[in-house]
Amino acid sequence: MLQKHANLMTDSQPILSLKSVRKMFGPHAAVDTINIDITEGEFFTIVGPSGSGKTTLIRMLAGMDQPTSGDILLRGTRINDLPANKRPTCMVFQSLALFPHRTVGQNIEFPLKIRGEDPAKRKVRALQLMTLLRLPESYYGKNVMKCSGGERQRVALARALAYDPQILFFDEPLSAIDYKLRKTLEKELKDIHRETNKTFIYITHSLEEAMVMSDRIGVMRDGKLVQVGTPHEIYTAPRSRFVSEFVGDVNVIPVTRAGNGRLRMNDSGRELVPPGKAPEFASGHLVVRPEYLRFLKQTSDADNALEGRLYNEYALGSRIQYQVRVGENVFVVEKLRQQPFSGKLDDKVIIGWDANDGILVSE
Amino acid sequence: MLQKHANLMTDSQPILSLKSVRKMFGPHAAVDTINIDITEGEFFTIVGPSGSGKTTLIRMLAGMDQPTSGDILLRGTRINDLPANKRPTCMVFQSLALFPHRTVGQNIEFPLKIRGEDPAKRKVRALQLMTLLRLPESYYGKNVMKCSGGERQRVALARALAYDPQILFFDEPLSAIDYKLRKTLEKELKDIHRETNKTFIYITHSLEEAMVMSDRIGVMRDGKLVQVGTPHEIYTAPRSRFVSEFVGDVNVIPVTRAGNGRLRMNDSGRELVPPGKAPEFASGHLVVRPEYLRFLKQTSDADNALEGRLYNEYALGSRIQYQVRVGENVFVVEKLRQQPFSGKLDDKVIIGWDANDGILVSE
Amino acid sequence: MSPGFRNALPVMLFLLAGFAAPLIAVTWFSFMPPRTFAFTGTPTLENYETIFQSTSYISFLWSLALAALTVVLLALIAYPVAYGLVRVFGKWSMLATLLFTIPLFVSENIRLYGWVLFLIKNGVMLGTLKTYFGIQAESILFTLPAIVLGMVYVYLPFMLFPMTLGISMVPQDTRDAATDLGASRWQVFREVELPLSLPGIMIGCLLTFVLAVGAIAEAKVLGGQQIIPITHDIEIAFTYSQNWPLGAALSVLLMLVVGALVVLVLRRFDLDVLLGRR
Amino acid sequence: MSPGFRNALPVMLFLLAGFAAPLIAVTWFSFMPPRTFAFTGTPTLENYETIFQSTSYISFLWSLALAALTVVLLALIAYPVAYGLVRVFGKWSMLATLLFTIPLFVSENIRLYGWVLFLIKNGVMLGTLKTYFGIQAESILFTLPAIVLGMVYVYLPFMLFPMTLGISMVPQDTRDAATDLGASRWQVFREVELPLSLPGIMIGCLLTFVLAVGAIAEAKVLGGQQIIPITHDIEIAFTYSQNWPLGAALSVLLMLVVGALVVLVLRRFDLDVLLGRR
Repeated sequence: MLQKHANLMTDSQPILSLKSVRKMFGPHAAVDTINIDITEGEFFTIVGPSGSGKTTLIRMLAGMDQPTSGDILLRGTRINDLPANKRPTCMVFQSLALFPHRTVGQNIEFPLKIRGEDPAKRKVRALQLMTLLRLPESYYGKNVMKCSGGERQRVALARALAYDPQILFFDEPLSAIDYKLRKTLEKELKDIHRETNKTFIYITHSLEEAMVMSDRIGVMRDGKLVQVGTPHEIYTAPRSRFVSEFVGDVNVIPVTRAGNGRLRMNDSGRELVPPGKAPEFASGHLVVRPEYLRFLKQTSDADNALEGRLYNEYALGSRIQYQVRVGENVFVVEKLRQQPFSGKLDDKVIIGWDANDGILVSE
Repeated sequence: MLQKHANLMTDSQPILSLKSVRKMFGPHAAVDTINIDITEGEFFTIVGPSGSGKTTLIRMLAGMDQPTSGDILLRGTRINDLPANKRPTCMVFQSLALFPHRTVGQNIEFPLKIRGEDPAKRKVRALQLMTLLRLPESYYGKNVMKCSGGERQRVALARALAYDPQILFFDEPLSAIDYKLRKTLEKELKDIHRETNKTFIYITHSLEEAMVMSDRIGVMRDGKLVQVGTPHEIYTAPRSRFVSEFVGDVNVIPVTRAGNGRLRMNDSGRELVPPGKAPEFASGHLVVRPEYLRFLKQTSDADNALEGRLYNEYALGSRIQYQVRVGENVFVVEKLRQQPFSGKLDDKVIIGWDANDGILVSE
Repeated sequence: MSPGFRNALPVMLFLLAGFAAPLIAVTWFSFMPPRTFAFTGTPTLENYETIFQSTSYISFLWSLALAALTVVLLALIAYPVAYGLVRVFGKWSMLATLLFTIPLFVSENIRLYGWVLFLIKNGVMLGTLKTYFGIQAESILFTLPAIVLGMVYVYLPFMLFPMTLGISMVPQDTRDAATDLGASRWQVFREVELPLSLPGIMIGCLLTFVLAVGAIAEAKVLGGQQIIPITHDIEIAFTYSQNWPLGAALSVLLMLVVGALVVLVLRRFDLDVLLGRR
Repeated sequence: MSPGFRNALPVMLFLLAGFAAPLIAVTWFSFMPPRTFAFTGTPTLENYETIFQSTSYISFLWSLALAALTVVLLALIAYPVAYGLVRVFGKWSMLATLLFTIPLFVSENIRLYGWVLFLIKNGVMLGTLKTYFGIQAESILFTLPAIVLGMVYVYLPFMLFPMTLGISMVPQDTRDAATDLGASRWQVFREVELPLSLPGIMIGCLLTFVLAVGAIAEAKVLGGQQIIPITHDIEIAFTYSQNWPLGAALSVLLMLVVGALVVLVLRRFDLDVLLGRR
């Protein structure tokens, strides 16, 4: 992987620390004992399905909610009780929360007006930010509700930057935007992160989005942070079935540890060769990503092989996925479009993988 | 590619033919002179950005709108003026349009009730369809608004199937559903198409969705059908810049035909080797997909090579994208995660591609 | 005690004091001896006995019958109009809605006097017929039809607006889907449109019924004392005959009758069931 | 001619006939000679001259002043209540709203008589004070404060509902964002909450003003003829003095004054601008 930010490598004090942060709604823990340290200048993304508590978490970080227990430290200072308007942090909302009765300029200048800066200075700063975010200068006097989706996105970000926060929070700001524009804005956001050098904390339910932008990713489930790591770590070394399935299409095989150190498939009893660095456990799941599965000429061509029938194929742009029925189960094999598989539907096929391409998870 | 349906190969009469179908809204042509033949049993998807006229088109096919001119033929019979309730076709709406005051069973039985079938027979058929769509039998008496998003989807499809239509239309039924469930439902829908052997006509703005499910895809733009073909044809041989960009990330290079048969890049004047089967034209675009671009040791390692600086990298699950700045332009290079590129940000790099991996389009 | 409740408490006490006060006063006075003006007398049922022995039940019946007739007529008139506003008129709906709304800005009494001028012998309508067409017709003024006309006229917007809302809440897609599944226009109406717009219709009927039972001006101005609704009896008790406890007792009975009817209808047509919420 | 217009035409004609008829009749009659009952007289401005030479302007001013005072008091009372209903009371809002709604199901006159019984000397309030606490106080009944109390009481829901709607239309996110950008509670209110809820406030004010100008029962029942609003003058002209053309002319003037005010306010506070639509 490329080395992204020199300051990620220094072991200076974290800009934001969460110590056993919990939030109870009645008897239910929406956020359950979370510990993270966020490094200055980092792009940190919290990803999880809806209801996993990520919005509650970010609202506590922004000061719109108070944790039931635990501490939130900003550069070592406890800020649990500091209200949102006193925190040097700012949030871009899912709804964007623009002020519909104001112009683009007035929206961007809002935090400066609140701070009592004089109008001339305010305008200079607003135009600066509009240039940074590629908004034409003529938009300064335009009503914000007349802007397109992508433009509003940029106004919201400019307004947050005008506050000059030490940390910027993002609450799924791209989720309502259509696919093509979202892809463009994801890349723009990463560029802005690079240009401003601020700490970004982003939440989303889309791991695809998280992978594209983040330096580190934290995966949330049922209020708990189940894994934290770089996109590469999350993708190649998921620590649970949940994380592996969240990242993309995977083949999950329930297995039990056999006496000879091998794995036994729970349904067919067939024995499999485990990956080299396998954790100790009695039963769990073997995860094999579709791009590591191959079509074989004969069963001896790979460490592990299974026989089945070709059931379906799906085109995915540069890749093609094949579904193979093995007994009751369906396996997914992914090939590049340049090297497609030439079988016919319902043909008998052999699929296999090298032992070290499998990932063993105990859950 | 696999051979999908034997009946696609016979040259029997098309089940649905559109002959110069036009729909005017005032002076504006929402649907502009469309000609297609849909084969019996086909899964045909019309894909286009919002406002491209695809909803207007499908509403005319379903009988909810009349074309201004042109003919719609069902097995050779003109059905322009046949109202929706007399056509042997049925639509699954984007909103699903379930009857909120009815149970799951009553929703599915609605077309049978309208037809005057007796209650006992209706229930047998409804339960059959619920089994086909993996809805538990206990849902029969459940209020349809208490079902989850995926379940409602299945109820809407079951209701449409209860009508026993010759053609099923789908108006972006998956667009409001979150990513993971959508992926599952896409595959389920393809399975149902296979099991029922009905003709499916699907519209969507997501080419990803279209690629996964369809036998053939028609791409719409500004009311016109700009290209029709299999997913493979659309992906590997787009006929215009619009189609190539719609399919995914691409590198588009504006070029002019030089005297020596080569191509000249409009911005830098550098000469490029054109693909073997290049159409005749004076100026246009050379399209190169990111997975066909390679990092080179030296410029002579490929037919075409460009020098630039590594600008950014994005993780995309099984693949990694690199942005390379060449002069004013940014090129995207895609590599598999198993074989990442080991450069550092801002390094000088050489990228290149083989002449035949480029696609020339005149628009 | 939740903070919501703690904050709501003073407002609710203020409401109970401010809004319940007159109702409590009326109820209390209905048990005072007849023709007294103090609230300190010994409670008695005398006023209620007087009412049950009198012919007041005729006024009650007139009020209820007039209100019921008004609601039925309003439902028949307003449904097609509301349907047109939502489905047919397109951009002309705005103008039509405005035409319905503007008269509401004019005091009800003025509009009723307008009807008197319009309907009276030698007034706008009959005068025109007589002068220009030589037709001599009887005026309907000061008869039952005039009262009903006035009530329908005054309460039409209160039926129309909830109905329009109810009909507009039926999604176009749902109607299209029913047609697409083979339903004829009539089947779409019966199976989808009517059940889904029923909440709006019911609210309109309840609202206009309650308003119409409490109406007094229409009967006074257009009915010319031909018909005495119960509200008129109450007014007389409070003013000319200065028998406040009797007026209070009549008021209590009216509230009980209307309240019972409303509860009955609401239980019969459970709104949640209609809206498909369970 | 669009199909929408073709279908809307009969309904609009019916509306013009049904709804404009009384207004046209009133306008026409206002130009008839005084004390006539036929519409065929020679048009004259005599009624308007009579009004301008009389002291009717006092009634006009009373009506406008009473309505203005009512609107101001209502705005001050209703805003905090509406704010509480939307933002503070949580699940108790439903109950509080119900308490506001129930009295609307009781005829207005009955509720006003209830206030008389409550306020009168030896009535519920003063009687209690005297009997149990030995305090002797003057009744406010039949004075200006009683009329204002009655108007505020009767029209509170009509101010409260649009205001509640207006406040509930301000998104929570927008308020959170303002706070997050450094604004204090007061700045959030002034910069975001108030401008965004202004349409609801304006509609409430207009509605209650128009209703209050047309009010007559409050002054009659609670004011005991101490104050004569213009609606009372009109009623007298139509009934006791049997001078219909004069009543019609007064009505026309009232409609003109109210109409002019409404147009003026609507132009001043362009709703589209307030809503940020342009």
